[in-house]
Amino acid sequence: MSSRLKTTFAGVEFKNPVVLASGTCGFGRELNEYFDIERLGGLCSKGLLEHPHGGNDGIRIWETPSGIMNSVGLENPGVDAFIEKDLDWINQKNLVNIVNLGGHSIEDYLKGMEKLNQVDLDILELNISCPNVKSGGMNFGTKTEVAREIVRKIREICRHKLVVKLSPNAEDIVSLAKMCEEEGADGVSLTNTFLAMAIDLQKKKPVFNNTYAGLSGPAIKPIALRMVHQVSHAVNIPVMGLGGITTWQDAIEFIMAGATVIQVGTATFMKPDISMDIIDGMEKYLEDNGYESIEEIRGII
Amino acid sequence: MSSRLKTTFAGVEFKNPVVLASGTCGFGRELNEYFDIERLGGLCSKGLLEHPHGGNDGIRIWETPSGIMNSVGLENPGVDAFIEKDLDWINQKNLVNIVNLGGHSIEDYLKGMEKLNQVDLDILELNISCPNVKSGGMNFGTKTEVAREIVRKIREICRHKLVVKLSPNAEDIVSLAKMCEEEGADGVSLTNTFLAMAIDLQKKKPVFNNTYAGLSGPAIKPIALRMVHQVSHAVNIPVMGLGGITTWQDAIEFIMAGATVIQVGTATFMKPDISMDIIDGMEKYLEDNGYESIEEIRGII
Amino acid sequence: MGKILSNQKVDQDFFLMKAEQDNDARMGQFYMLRAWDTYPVLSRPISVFDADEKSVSFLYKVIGKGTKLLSELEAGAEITLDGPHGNGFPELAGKKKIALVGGGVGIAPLFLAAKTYKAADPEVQVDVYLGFSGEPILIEEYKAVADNVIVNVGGFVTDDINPCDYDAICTCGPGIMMKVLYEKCQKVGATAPLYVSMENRMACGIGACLVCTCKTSGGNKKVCKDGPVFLGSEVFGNE
Amino acid sequence: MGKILSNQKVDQDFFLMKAEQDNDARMGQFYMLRAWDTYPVLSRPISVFDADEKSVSFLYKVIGKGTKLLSELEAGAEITLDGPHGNGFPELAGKKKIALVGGGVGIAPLFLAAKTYKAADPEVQVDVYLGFSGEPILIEEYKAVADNVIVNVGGFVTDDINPCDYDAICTCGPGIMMKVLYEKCQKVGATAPLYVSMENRMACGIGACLVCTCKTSGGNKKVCKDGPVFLGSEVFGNE
Ligand SMILES: Cc1cc2nc3c(=O)[nH]c(=O)nc-3n(C[C@H](O)[C@H](O)[C@H](O)COP(=O)(O)OP(=O)(O)OC[C@H]3O[C@@H](n4cnc5c(N)ncnc54)[C@H](O)[C@@H]3O)c2cc1C
Ligand SMILES: Cc1cc2nc3c(=O)[nH]c(=O)nc-3n(C[C@H](O)[C@H](O)[C@H](O)COP(=O)(O)OP(=O)(O)OC[C@H]3O[C@@H](n4cnc5c(N)ncnc54)[C@H](O)[C@@H]3O)c2cc1C
Ligand SMILES: Cc1cc2nc3c(=O)[nH]c(=O)nc-3n(C[C@H](O)[C@H](O)[C@H](O)COP(=O)(O)O)c2cc1C
Ligand SMILES: Cc1cc2nc3c(=O)[nH]c(=O)nc-3n(C[C@H](O)[C@H](O)[C@H](O)COP(=O)(O)O)c2cc1C
Ligand code: FES
Ligand code: FES
Repeated sequence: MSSRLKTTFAGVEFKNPVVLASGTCGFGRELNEYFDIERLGGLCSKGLLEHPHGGNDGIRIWETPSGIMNSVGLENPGVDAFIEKDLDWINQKNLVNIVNLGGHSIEDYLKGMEKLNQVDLDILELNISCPNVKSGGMNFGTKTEVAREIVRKIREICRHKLVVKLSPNAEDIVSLAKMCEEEGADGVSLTNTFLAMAIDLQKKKPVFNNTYAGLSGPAIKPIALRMVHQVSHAVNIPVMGLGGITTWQDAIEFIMAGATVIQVGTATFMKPDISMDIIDGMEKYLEDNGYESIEEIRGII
Repeated sequence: MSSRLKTTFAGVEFKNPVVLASGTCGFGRELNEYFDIERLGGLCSKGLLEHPHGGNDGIRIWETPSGIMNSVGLENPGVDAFIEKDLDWINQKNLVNIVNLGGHSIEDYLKGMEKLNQVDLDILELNISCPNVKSGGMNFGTKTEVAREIVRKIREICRHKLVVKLSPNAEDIVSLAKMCEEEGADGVSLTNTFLAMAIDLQKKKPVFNNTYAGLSGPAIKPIALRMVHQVSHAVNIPVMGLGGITTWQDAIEFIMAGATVIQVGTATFMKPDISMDIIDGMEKYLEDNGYESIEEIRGII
Repeated sequence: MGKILSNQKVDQDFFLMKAEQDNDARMGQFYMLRAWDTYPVLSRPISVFDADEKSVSFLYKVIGKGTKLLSELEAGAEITLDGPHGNGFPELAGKKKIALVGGGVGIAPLFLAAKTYKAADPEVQVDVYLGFSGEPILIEEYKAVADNVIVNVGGFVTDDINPCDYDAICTCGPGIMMKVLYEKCQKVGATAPLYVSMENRMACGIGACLVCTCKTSGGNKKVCKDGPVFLGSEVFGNE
Repeated sequence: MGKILSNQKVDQDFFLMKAEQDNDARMGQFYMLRAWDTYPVLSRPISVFDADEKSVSFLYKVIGKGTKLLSELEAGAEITLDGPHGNGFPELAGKKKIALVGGGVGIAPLFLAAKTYKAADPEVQVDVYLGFSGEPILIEEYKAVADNVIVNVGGFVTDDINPCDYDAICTCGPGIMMKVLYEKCQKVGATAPLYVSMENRMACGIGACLVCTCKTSGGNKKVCKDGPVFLGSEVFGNE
């Protein structure tokens, strides 16, 4: 592998701009049995809450045309257990360790943050965009001024690089991103899943206990790409782009639209090591087109 | 065909709740060669502007996973030519004649409306949600208070039943729908297409001259269904639901979620008479499940 | 990737597929199968019906898009076989009488289970209970690997078994059937442990996404990784 | 729906498919082809290569998902053939020398065109110019239906023709090729009308959606309904 894919995001060095998205790769251990996760640029942990949480009841996954809907509801072992069992293992790996933090209330977020302030990690991804929890999550991330409060409070205490993960269900994702910039975030990532609905015709009931759930996968890519383009052109902090990225072509499109780093989520379910194909494809694309660095195509559209 | 599918929408009788969506069926003539369009509940005309308009340059259609993006840009013959050439023909047909009106400015909308006030039609669908025009269109339909102005002005003069077609790109589609109700609209229809982006990797350019275009088709169905569910539960005026409806199952889901009438758009491109399959399937579903009327399942979720 | 050796309709909507595959698959494990590119999005979890060193076979029922696509594959076609995954059925060394109870396509993993239990200990008695709503299938095949095969068509296979006759019971089938069996075991005071094979919907199949979570008395478990086989008491014990 | 009679690889990425179909298709018309359910969304417009009362055939190049799926169909499979659509090439009665100029897969509609012009008037001279970037294909077939077949490989087929030699010219191929030919006709002062067959992207294929619009000197035209064949001057005349 050449150095063509080397990327700097808010001062953090990525050997390549390909990151596994939160919630689709656990804490990396399972996928490490399919491929050496050190080949990745980075990995986002499953969304953590201060306390362990059992997640949602009922069906958690549903297939839609070129997409999936999930309603995991932030099942997670809690920050303490993560620190104890997984953090060192990931930190020892040569890749950017991004830790995704959620919350059911402002206090939740702050307490989780305080604990994570005590340890080493590379980037804190603040998830104010999870549509699958009744309180907290996305509710903090749809209105710019509501979101401002939490971003400000977290920024005040967060000693790590801070990336805010935005919801495509936000009223105005551009204003949300600008707010994050104003409040001192080091970057933003987008998009999380789209709030969507599925009905079980047999049962005449919503498929999901929460009625709504989050849509991801290739179906949403064209909308996510548009949002990444809008946001990248509106802020000066770097953007992690995601939403339906499945091929190296998708990844290059997000980079051309302005993303500095891209994340791969749902596609990992199609092929556990699909991120390796994406990295190889991007490298080859740059080589075939005579680019020395991925910088040369970033944001060219 | 029994009377199970008979539906009343804002006082207008539909023999069945299946309507062809604006822009995907012209003014009905071409499809009438595939099937008797009188079997439809209704038909929405291609979006009209006061004046004829040539529409957008460049590529107008692009395929995405389970969706399509279009950028027709309201190419249309103008209200006068429509009245002269097509209106009588449609009015003579035994189906609900819905005329879709767009505009590049408030004056445009009002002048088009004045002309349409002079003629007979069943429902006026006010399109404040077209993402493919640089001025007007969706720009009127994303912020509730901006949209209020145009809805109020049109309502003041419109002597027809008025349905406002909402954009999924709206900041808050529920508040938008409530505003329409407050302003005296007889119903709302949703959703129009989702603002999205496609990049041509070979050319390193956006596919569409306008950079962004509108996404429709099965890909968006789960999101559109969620919005229809939210809106139907928030307003007392009836809702026309659309977005990716391809099968009778999809149609029944939208009805269960609260839609009174459903519209079929992109699916017609898969099979010109797919709306007939949808009608037959809905009828059979009601029969097999012992429902005397589609009313019995409307909004049950 | 493996090559399909055969893919035959057994009856109605049931198909039996055999694919070339180096494997050490055990009874009760499953593979994530995929014979398409990106549409549909998810791979399909299917249990191991039978396996030897060079091949693995699957008994599956055509339900929707994915299994429909599987059923259209012909011998020679390539298929992605990701697995084997999961814990599989336990070894049950020392048990003398084992019952295997399957409903519908849930009979699939019981074939290799019967074979394995008999191979491990020729003295063990393995009885297989098969419940069908429609035509029964593969009865002769199951007879060849079990001591007794009890078939129920159109009724409740759980009515046919006396749990107290056995030292261990394994079951796979509709959730409701497995639950009824668990309750029957409780009611009659059976001492035999009941092992249930769960069929939660899956995305990754390897323990990375938490969509297949099963709430058990021992906390949340991943069906794909910690399961699919659990003790009935863990799953149905505190409902 | 029609049944596929044959579907053979011609060379490289080119396939020739013949399907059972009652039809009255004319030269230059096209069908919307579909051999899948909902994915991909759109049907594919493909020109009529040849036709008789009971069948129609297509010459197509594998480009992306849709044509890939077409290429995998075997004889006996069902395909949806929606058409024929469009105006087709004009009759050209009275013209004595006709040139048909094709580039790449744009050669497809010229086969039936050559046959039809010869059948309508055995006296007419039909010359076919075929331009290829890779290996030329079907040359013998074209020779069987035309008076002269001029083949260009790797160069510009538009260099080979003298427009002044003809009474009418029909062309189909990449937009840029057709434009160059139009400009050459203008430059050399050819009096022959030039008919160009456009390949705009389509959704409905029947004139209902306006996504295939071609801006012409006579206003907006629907390629699927008013075309695909236009006068070169209408399309390229006022650019
Ligand atoms: C561990 C395990 C082992 C299984 N073993 C077998 C087997 O040996 N033979 C067999 O026929 N079936 C088995 N199943 C069920 C099988 O996975 C589903 O029938 C199949 O996925 C349906 O896919 P589809 O595309 O035909 O249906 P669709 O309804 O189109 O599937 C849509 C989505 O729902 C999921 N899904 C639908 N039904 C089920 C179900 N019953 N269980 C889990 N997911 C479902 C699909 O995987 C897919 O993600 C097993 C399931 C699990 C979890
Ligand atoms: C009137 C007409 C006649 C045609 N006749 C032939 C023919 O005889 N033989 C042949 O090989 N090709 C012909 N084409 C081009 C053919 O339609 C495309 O090559 C084909 O649709 C590509 O589909 P795909 O799925 O392989 O490619 P993809 O790139 O996956 O297609 C994606 C979308 O773009 C459209 N598209 C891609 N390329 C073209 C193109 N060049 N023209 C129009 N739409 C395109 C597809 O229809 C589809 O909607 C014709 C096109 C038109 C409009
Ligand atoms: C099963 C599943 C679980 C997810 N869990 C989280 C999570 O815990 N935190 C988070 O920020 N995003 C979570 N996401 C969202 C993804 O990280 C990603 O933003 C989204 O799926 C869009 O990208 P994709 O289309 O590539 O999957 C989850 C997505 C899926 C499918
Ligand atoms: C080619 C095309 C043209 C359209 N033109 C219009 C239009 O003129 N006015 C309008 O209100 N909506 C227009 N729409 C939007 C559709 O009416 C519909 O709202 C949208 O496509 C979502 O429904 P679907 O997924 O069933 O297609 C158009 C859609 C397409 C695909
Ligand atoms: S399917 Fe992903 S954890 Fe089990
Ligand atoms: S493709 Fe719809 S009008 Fe031509």
